[in-house]
Amino acid sequence: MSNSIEDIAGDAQAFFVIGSNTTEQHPIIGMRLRQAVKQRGAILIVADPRRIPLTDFASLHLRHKPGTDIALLNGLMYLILKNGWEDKEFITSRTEGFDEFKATVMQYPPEKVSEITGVPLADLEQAAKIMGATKPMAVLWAMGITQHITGVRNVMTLANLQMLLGNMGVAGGGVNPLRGQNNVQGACDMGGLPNVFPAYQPVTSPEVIAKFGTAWGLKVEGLKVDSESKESDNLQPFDKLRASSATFQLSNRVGMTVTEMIPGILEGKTHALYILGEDPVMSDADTNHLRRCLEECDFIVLQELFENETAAYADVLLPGIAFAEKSGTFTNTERRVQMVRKAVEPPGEAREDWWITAELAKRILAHSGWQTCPERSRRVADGPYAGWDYHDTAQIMAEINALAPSYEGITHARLERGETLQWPCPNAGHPGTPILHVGKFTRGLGKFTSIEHIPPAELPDDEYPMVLSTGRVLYHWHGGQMSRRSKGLLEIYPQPLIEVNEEDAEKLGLNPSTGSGQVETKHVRVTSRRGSIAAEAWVTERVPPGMVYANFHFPQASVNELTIAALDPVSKIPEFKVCAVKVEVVE
Amino acid sequence: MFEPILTRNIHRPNSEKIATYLAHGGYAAVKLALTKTPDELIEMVKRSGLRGRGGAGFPAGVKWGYMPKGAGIQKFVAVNTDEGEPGTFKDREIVERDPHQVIEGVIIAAYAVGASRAYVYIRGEFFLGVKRWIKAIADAYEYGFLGRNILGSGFDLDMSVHRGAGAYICGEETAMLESLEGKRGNPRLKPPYPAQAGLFGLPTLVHNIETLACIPHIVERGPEWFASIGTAESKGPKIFSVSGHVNRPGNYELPLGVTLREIIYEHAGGIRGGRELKAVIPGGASTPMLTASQIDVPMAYETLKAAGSELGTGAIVVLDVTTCMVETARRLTKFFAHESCGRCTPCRIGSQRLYETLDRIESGKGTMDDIDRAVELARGIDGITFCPMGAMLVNPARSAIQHFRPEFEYHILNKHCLVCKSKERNYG
Amino acid sequence: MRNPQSAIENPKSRAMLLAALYIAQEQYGWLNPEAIRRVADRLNLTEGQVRSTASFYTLFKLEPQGRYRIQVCEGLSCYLVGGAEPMMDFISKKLKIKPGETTPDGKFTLEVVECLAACDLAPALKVNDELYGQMTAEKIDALLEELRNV
Amino acid sequence: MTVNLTINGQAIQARAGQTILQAARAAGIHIPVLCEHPALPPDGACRICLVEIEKQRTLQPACTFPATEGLIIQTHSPRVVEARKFTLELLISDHPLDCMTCEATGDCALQDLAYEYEIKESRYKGKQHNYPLDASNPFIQVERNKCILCRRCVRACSHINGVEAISVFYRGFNAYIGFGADGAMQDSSCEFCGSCVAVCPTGALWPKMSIGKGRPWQVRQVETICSYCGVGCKLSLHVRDNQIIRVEGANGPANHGWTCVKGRFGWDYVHHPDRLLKPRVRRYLLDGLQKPDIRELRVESSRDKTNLDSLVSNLWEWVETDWDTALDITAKKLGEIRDTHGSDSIGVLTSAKCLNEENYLMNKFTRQVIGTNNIDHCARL
Repeated sequence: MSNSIEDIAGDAQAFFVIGSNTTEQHPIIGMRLRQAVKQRGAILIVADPRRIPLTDFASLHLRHKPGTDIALLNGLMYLILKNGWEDKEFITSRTEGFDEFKATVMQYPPEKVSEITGVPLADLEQAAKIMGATKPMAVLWAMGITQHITGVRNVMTLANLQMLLGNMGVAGGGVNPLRGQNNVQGACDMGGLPNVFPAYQPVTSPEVIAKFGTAWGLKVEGLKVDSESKESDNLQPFDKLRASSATFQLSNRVGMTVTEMIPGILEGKTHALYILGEDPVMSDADTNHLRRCLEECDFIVLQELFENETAAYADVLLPGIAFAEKSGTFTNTERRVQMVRKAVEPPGEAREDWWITAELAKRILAHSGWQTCPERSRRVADGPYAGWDYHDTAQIMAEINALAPSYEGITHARLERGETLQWPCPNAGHPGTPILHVGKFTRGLGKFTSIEHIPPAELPDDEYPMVLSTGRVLYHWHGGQMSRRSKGLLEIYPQPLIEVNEEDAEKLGLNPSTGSGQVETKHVRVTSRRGSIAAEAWVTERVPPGMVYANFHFPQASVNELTIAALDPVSKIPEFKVCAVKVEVVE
Repeated sequence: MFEPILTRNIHRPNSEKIATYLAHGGYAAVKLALTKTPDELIEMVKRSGLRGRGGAGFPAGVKWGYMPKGAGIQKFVAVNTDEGEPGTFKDREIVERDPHQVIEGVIIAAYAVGASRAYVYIRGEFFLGVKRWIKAIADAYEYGFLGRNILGSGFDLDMSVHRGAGAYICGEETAMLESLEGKRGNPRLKPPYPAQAGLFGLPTLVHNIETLACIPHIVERGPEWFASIGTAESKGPKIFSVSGHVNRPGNYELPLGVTLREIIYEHAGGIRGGRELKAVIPGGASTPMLTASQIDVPMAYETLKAAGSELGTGAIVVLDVTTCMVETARRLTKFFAHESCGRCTPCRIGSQRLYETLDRIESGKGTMDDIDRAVELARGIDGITFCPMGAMLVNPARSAIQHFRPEFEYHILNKHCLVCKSKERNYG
Repeated sequence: MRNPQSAIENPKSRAMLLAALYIAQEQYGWLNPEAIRRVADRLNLTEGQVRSTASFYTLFKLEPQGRYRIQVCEGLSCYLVGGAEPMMDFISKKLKIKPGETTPDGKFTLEVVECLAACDLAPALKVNDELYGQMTAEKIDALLEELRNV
Repeated sequence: MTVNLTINGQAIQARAGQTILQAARAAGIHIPVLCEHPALPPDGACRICLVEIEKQRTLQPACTFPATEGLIIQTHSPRVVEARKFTLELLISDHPLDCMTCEATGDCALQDLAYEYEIKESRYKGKQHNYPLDASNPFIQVERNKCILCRRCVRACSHINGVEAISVFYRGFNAYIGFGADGAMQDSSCEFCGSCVAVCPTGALWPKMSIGKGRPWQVRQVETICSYCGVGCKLSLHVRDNQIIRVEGANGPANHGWTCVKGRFGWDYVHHPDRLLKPRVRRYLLDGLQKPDIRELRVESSRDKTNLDSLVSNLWEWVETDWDTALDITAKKLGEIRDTHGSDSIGVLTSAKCLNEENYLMNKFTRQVIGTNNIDHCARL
């Protein structure tokens, strides 16, 4: 998020929530949106194909067709420009690329947009009018925007909108993706990505490689930093490395994303997986294909709390520990780093996840050094942060402070003193940064990008006539490993439900499960080109006609059996939010 | 003989009809008022000395003066016809028999305070009243007294009827506003007062219908004429509802300041069966009762206050010597406990406990401590409740014990009543 | 799983609530759950808001009612002239039901009500919306007979 | 703008717009409250915070009375104390005095006030409510007999979570708190955020999972961050005998003390019997054999999960082992695969559920130890 929950909840005069089922997925932000609407009359516009609970609080619900976000947004910007509601001062002083962008947007008159999105003209006009008149407006989104083959383009279009309206760098404005998991922000910040080291330092940068190579005790003199390095350069086994005296290096090639490395198994690229606290069988697209991949993998280590669905494919299962059993930090969706504190001892022999990783590192390094490369282990020990002898997470954080510039000032000691720090926090005296892009964008001028609408990868046809979209529900979370093991949550929401519109239900001959109809609840089978699930239907207006919605919380009917692994070309995010299915009643 | 003012029409045939009202000079006051400025009208009402007839007795003109000035603000007039005070039945008679008199008052008041919308809140039980109001308003529209550009003056006023649904507390002005907004009738916090933030949060002038019925007469005959009726602090005519052990129960319109004795013995025909008077509730169930020795008190705000009671709604309930005072207190307290909105602790639980204590005494199950408990409860509840209900609900019990304590003791000691000797009642 | 039907309350539609409840009660005989739900839907309120409000007012009935609701005033003035409990007991015996109950044929519901503002007509009772004053045993008998035969 | 007032003879300043209660609190002057809660709009209903104000005929509630220039206020005059005692005695008269076994003992505003004002029992006897206990939902037990109608829950549901699932039904002494259309909580629009429980001053609304698990003074509270979504709500874990027994929202910048259903009630997975207690490895690894072809197993297991008769099944069965064995096997296998197929043949999935520090180590492990950038996590999923 460019802004903070606090300023959005307190200062935004309007909210534009698109592709975020906020009250179910980020309930406390949802709560605060509802408070803003109810208590201080903030205006809420929701754009979502589904009638999510938040629409009850909205002045306007733009119910656009799945996968038409760019057309919708371009259409709104067309109207804003046509009426002269853009922030001319902001555009002139803070941005570049406006003219080209404008030329693109002007290709999206409301009639055309209405046709593509299914949103009535009057709603488009009203939304544009609100946006033009009500400032600051905060834009919030979640996976409904990013989980498309146009995910990155969707996000850039939203940035265009906020720059156009001059809503960047102000309290109550900004572009605010809501992060789905408790520490997904932190995992990204800490280099849990194939293209960047901690704090988004690119793996392709020679300076960055030199920095980490030095810190981590890797010999860097012999480092080849030419971008033309051939594939074989990185595939050489240890003895070759030793023979070439180039020693062990940091790779300067962008690695594979999860959506590439697992399919990479079948292509012979990936031979082993080390999985920490994840359950790809539940959370990744196209489960059938995913299973085939995992079956073929040479070796899978899974470090988890439970024997999750992926454990069936794992060779080693290491018992990690839960949040209540460990101390350290999480970073929330607003870039706020907060202390996690140990409350209870872990059960059995389960150990801190950092301890397990460090032990594995030590053993692999020792193994390598002893067997193949005696010099290397010394060299690794040379750097200031080369070793793996950690006694607590504060010590690890000190290492992060040294290597991740935006985290430099965020120490356990400051957090324990009660300081609430949002990165960037570049030094020990820095108060943190609640709002990004104040006065100036990180890159200098904000860049408008010209973006055209592209339809989703798989659209309904005669054989698979309906659209499927996916997500979570309030009472469960992600693959459900935790929430399904909470007795109460399971009691309230005990089984997967597939949302079907009333019209479709009637066509299918499905009786509403809530009514006192002749037939009791009915089950439906939903089938895509990739798989099939059957579960109870929830006949509801939440989904529009022609669309069904299901979640991935329950292994007996996980929607990811159906989803398509069509990826955004940049972010490699699968298009979870749109695929074609057919629906039948199960007797 | 006092010439009726407010009730002058009610005995005519078809008195509720607009034709009847017009035939007897109706709506002349509106025509006159529309030639005056709002400030002149407010001044007139101030000079008339008119005080609110709903129970609190607040000077009407001052209330009008509290309404914010200016055309830019949406303002309302809310007409209180939620007559719920036991013993009171004057509003029902006015609304059933002479609604146009009130409409005329509403139009003048709305014009004076700059309101363009008036709501009538009528007690749900008054089904005939509802029908009469609806018809009267429709007729007033038809004759051009309501709607756009009333009588060519450029003044607009819309009016509609909202039916309550059985809640005494909705007679309290802020509870009535809540109810008008479609909510539970819980009184609101004051301040803000309705004149600042009333219905839908906008300035609202709230009046009982008897108050509004006085307005046309003040406009027509002048504030000085009005102020010449009554006493120093209580001006104008008042409708007294008389019921209980009198020969002729009914509404009697008399000038404020008339003595209780005169009302009971001259107008209401004296005590039924020629029995001896025991006590009088002078202003509705929530006012402290007076003993037979106090009936020479003039019925006016200041004199009743001095006598330890209040004018209230002017509803007089006459109790003769056959009346059990314990039962009277018990019954009235039960009413108030039933009507508590339940929001604040002292009223919600206190009214129930006070009723239960009196019920124990009445049924012969009480102890001498219970009398003290009842007194303590009355003292405790009074003055600490959210709305004035607390101060009102304790009056029957407190005044009954104050004046007739031996009767309470008798109930406890003898396990039956001093007056009726037995719990058995006969009927039919 | 269940959404509130309204979030941003529309004061104008909320203000219609009491009137809507009267209409619903007229249609259904009492405010049964379906009546509550329909009022809520129509006014875009939650069922809780509707039922909570209805339960505040004694004229709204949340239990099934007989065709004729006999409401006996137990106000002080009625009591003083021999009404209230004695009148209630009398009718109770005639209809063989206690206050708050409905006759098995669904014809009569008997209930106690607070002062009807008809103290001049005491003892008083109401049948549905109709007021009957200065009641005596004979008049009650005649009234019940008339209603029975309607 | 500030205003000057005098409370208990002490001159204090208040900001214009503050209530007497807010001004007193800021000055460190104690005024007892019951229906008031700092996060909720004041109601003025319980009448516990009444104070005596010069020139005011009646006592006034401090929670709603505006602090204005020149007020002279007594917070504990004899008249005030008498009124408070009276109100408390009324409340107690319709309250089960089962403090010995009540869950809320030690965490009950009514109990604290009764203690403070030395109310041992009520002299005002009468009907006591006897509502049935509602324990029909898994999270919140409703014991209406302990409700004091402060309406904090009603206000929290409307003002904090915004769903209006709680209302008052009927009126007067018969008024009670109900859910939805006066049915079970789970049939209403309730989202089980538990804000009502958090603000309930007595034991009327109680977290069901915590019943019988410990008294406030037996509990250690640990402030941490929720393990579910990315909002980062601060939680207070109540711990007794190495068990979480209750979770409350703590005052973090993201959540201001509120939580959602998962944060407040979804913590029991931590103590679930399914938790892995020891490292496990497949038998083939212990036996030093080749990895069996588990594709065959999947066909079988989809028919019968318990079928372990086949050779594949036997080799593929889990064996619990000690850390050294498991770590050595894992290190060796990863090392071998790296050496055989190259660093980029290994993929690492770090965890969006784990600590920053752990994610950092996974990043370091991947890049330093394995030598690849094949690291990702489920940010995309």
